[in-house]
Amino acid sequence: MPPLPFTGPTPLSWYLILSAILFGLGVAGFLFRRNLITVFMSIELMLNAVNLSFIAFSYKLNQNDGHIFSFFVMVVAAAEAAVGLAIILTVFKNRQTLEIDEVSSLKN
Amino acid sequence: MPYLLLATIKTIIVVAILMHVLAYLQWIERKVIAHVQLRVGPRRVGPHGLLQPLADVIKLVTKEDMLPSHVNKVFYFLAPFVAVMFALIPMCLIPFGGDIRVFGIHTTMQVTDLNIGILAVLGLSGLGVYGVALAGWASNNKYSLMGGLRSSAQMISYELPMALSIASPLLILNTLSFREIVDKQSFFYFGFLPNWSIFHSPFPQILAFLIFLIAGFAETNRVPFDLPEAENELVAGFHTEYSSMKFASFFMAEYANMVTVSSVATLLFLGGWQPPFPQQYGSWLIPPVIFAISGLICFYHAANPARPFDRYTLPVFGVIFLGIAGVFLIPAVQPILLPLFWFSAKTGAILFVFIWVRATLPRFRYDQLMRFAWLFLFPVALVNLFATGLAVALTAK
Amino acid sequence: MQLWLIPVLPLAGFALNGLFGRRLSKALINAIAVGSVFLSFLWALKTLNALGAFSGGLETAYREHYYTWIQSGAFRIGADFAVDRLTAVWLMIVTGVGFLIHVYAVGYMAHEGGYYRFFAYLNLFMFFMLVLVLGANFLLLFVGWEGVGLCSYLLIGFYFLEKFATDAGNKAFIVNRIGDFGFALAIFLIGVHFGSLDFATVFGSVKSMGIETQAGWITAIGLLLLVGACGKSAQIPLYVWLPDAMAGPTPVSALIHAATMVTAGVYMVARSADIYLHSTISLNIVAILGIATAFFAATIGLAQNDIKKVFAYSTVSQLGYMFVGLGVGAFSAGVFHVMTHAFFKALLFLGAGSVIHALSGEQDLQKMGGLAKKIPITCLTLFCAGVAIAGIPPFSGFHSKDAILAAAYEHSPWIYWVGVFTAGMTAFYVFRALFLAFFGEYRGSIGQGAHANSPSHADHGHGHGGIHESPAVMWVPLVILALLSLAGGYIDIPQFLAPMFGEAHEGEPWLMYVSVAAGVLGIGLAALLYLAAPTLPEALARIFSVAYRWIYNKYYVDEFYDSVIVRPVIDGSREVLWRAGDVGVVDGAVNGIGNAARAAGSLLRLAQSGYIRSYAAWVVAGSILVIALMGLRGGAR
Amino acid sequence: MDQILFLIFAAIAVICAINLVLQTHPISSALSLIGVMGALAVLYLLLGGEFIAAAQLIVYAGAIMVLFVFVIMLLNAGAEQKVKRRVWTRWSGAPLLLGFVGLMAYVVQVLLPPSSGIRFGSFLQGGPQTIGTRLFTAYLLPFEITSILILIAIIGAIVLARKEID
Repeated sequence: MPPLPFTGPTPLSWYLILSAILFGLGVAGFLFRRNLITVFMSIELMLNAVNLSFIAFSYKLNQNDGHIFSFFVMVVAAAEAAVGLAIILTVFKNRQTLEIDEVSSLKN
Repeated sequence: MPYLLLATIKTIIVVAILMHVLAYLQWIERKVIAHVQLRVGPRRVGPHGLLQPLADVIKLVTKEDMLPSHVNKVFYFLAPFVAVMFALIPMCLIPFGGDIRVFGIHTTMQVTDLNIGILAVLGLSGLGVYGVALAGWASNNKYSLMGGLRSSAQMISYELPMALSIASPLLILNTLSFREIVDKQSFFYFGFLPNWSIFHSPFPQILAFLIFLIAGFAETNRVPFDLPEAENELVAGFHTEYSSMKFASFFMAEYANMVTVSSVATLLFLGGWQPPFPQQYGSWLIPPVIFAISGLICFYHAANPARPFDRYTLPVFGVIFLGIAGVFLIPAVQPILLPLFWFSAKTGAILFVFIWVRATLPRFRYDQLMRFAWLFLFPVALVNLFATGLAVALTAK
Repeated sequence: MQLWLIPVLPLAGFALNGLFGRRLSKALINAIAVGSVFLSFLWALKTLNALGAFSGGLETAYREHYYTWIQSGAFRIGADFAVDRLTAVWLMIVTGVGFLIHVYAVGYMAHEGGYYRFFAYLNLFMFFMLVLVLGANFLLLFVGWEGVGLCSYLLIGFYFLEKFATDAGNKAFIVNRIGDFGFALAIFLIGVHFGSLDFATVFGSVKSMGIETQAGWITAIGLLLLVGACGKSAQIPLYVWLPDAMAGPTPVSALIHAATMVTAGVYMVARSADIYLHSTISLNIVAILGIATAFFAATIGLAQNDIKKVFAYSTVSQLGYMFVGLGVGAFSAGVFHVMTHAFFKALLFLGAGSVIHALSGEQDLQKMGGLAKKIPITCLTLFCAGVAIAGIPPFSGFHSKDAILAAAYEHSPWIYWVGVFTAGMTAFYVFRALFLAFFGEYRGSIGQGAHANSPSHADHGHGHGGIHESPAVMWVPLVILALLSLAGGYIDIPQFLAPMFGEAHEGEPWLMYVSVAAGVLGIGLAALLYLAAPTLPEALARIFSVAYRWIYNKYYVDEFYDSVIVRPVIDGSREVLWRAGDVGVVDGAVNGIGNAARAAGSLLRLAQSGYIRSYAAWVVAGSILVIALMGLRGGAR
Repeated sequence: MDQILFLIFAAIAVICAINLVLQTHPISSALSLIGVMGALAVLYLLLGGEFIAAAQLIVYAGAIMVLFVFVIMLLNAGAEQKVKRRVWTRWSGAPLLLGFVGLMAYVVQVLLPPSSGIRFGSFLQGGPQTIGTRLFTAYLLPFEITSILILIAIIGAIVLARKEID
């Protein structure tokens, strides 16, 4: 009798591909959204995707360094969120907008 | 797959009990507050208003569910669910007793035992804020928004002292699994003094316990920290626009959070289901005695009733209590019932404190609240943590 | 024996004056400067006495090793000092005469700016000069050599506000570079061929080669050393810097450009006597150069009107004499002449300085005259120097010059005859100068305009017009030097140096008579022309106008060098190096790079839309590319 | 069982992520992101990362996202207004994304050496104890540096967000 579908272990590549998909979606969000906060959240999404592959690899290599790395990623993300949101607040205070394309003083 | 089956059964039991607990918690609250304020409280529906919760449920369910036109539909509907969900999920991590053997099946009185249980509870209950925030924001109403903002700020602020106050007993017990936490508090100094965390060597955690309780009050938006629903300034805060079942679910979430916090406090600081003094000193006799006495009291009042109706109701309760007392004397069920009794006794005590405080204390002003969190509670918790860590480090072998 | 104290004392003086002199009082500066030199003089005396230099001792060199300076494989150079009789002579000259000149300078420079600077330089010079003569190997010699060159440059350009002073300094320095270049090459050759620079080792191995060895490279070494000597000791063709060096203060001219530094070349050649003895060719060249220099310098000296210039050319010619002595193999005679010359030439310069001082800066003989009564002591001492240099027996110049000429006659008579003629000219122009200065009636105009060409005394302290005798601090050294130049001839240097250069043998008496006759003749002629018939010189000058103009303009040698060497070099460096090389290549490259960068930037700016998301899009594109490469190329495996 | 759970929560994560990208209103995106994070927490649990799962819930979902929501509510920023995009930008996005993901998948398949799959509970080093031990021994210096970083971030945030008193 053939084994039931979806029994048995999950291939590692599934996790990695999932991480790739999430990362790609994060990139897409970064590129297509024009709201500063959404862009920022897309970055967080990318970080999460990377964390996932960290954890998956650390399972593969049977050592928990990957967990520690992703822990550090989280911490850094927290710091980044604090500062970034403060910056967003300031930008909003000064320009009354969150449109990322209107924050283009860097041009020329 | 026995695991799944077992888990389902346990979940059903827990949910069933929890629902009634929540419903009657509200009845108890009203009664207690009433007595504190020298009133009688609900007594029309059923004897001593014992059916009041049922009536409330019927009222809330049948009430018209009005949907304001200006709200953001999705989140308006989503918010109550989020609130209730994150209030109830932690319940499945809380153990009510030790290992038991029912019909030859060896299991634990707990839906699931994560070895990061307490962290999970912390995280999940932390997510409860979204319900409040979303409700406040989706209601598209400045009072609600204010309520939501306040509650989210308040919850974030009080997360820290709470986490720190949890961390210090964990330093002593060095485990994150509730079961082990309780087991570590199972023995007695000098044979009779329980080594619950609040008495635990090397550094009693009474301070941490108090901080945890205060932070718990804030986390559950209870008086004196119920700014999000401060009637006098914000109408009803984040659930101004909610009615009927949604309103009920917020209510339920609040009480569920209370229960969660109380149980965590019990497990972490008060030794969970461990009796306050050893079996051989007859701790197992306490529950039947209590129930028996209450039963006798019922019969006494039935003999000379204060109200005419009591003549018929109280004997029933007396019989019930005596029956319970009798059940507690059956050795076969003692390992199941005694832990349950102690656990619910301690949790109930803490819940009573909740209600008591609500009945007595006034409400903080918002800036006072924040200042209290950051400038008093946080530093104290930090100092306590340092002291504990120092003590542990010094007494480490 | 602590030889190191001898040079280190002046060095200390230099350090003190140079660092703190600005804040010190003049008295203190004098004490430091003169005192340090005097102490080193005493210490040198004590050392030499202890070594028995004055009691027939010091047959072989006494040396002290302080530390190893350079060590590379077997080739090691130590910081060693050594004293032998040759060094002893120079020690006495340098410290003794140097001390006297320091004392003199105290008076002479009394009213000068940069007082402490002057004495600091002077002490520094003493230090290097002593290192030069004390050094026990060619490298230390070279160190001293360069050091004295530096000090001479600093001191010639002491009035650095005056264009001609700085020019003269540059000229001296650059011309000396040419000589030093040869010297350095010689040192390299020595190092290559002897594997050491130590005098003892080198000369030992040279001696061991036997007299008949005529190895080409020994000649090469000799000639290269000679180039260096020509530079330092102002021999043809490198003598041109010395006359201009008179732009410096007179004590400098006396100390550096008459008594000590310019004789360093002689010292070096005498020191390397063994090398030259193994290469008759270079020895002959030394002799011929010497005599030629002596002759030409003397002829130029005939027609100079600046008193210091006259003495400068006479210095050149006397140096030529010394080289003749060396060249004909009479090293001891050459060294002897160095000593006597140090006495009387220093005296001449100091006297000239005294005259200039008296005339508050006047240097032109045509504007002097009749000073004998005004400044008797100077006059007297100067005439002592005159008879000494003219070779009138029994004065010092007579002995040394006679020894040289005798040796020259044995070597090759024509050198002798030229030498005699030169001696006559020497006597003539020296006494011409003296007569013009001290006799006849005063032609100058003290008070107005006299300061025109007197930078050295532009801010002269005592502005009153009167011509006055110099203070005692100036004339006492004059007197001492006068006594020395009269009696110095009886210090039998050849006898003293016999252990090193062998016995000096007497020539026939008639040679002596001839040279003395030449001297007397010269003096007589001078007396005739400038005392008896003061108008005659102009007539002669008119008759022999061509020759006169040639001589007066120093044979246009400076102009010749200027047009043949200096101009091409300057123009070449300006046109080729600066215009083409610097501006064209270097600047062009730099600016070109800058422009390229800017152009590239303006290109890249097109990509700078200012929209964050477009930047992100670029990043994504790049990462996709990388990942694609990884995948297609099998990645980092 | 493993695969089923993985597929369920992977599906949740992907759907939430797509929602994050498609929603025009920041708060919807924020909630979708929270959904992604929850799903990822479960996946971490499947991978044996108990501590990381809890940290994910507490730090990300419980703190960072609360901050986001808080800021969104504070600024009360509305949805992005639609802008007329150029045609190729409108229609090239999805294909490009698909190409990108497909490429990554291909690369993963190419580069990954074949290995035994992932079973729940067979990775035992994800517990708080082991991670804590590593964190405070091998990774002590990075840990301290990170704490300093956090401190700096806090101060920076305060400085940036304070309202100028004038």
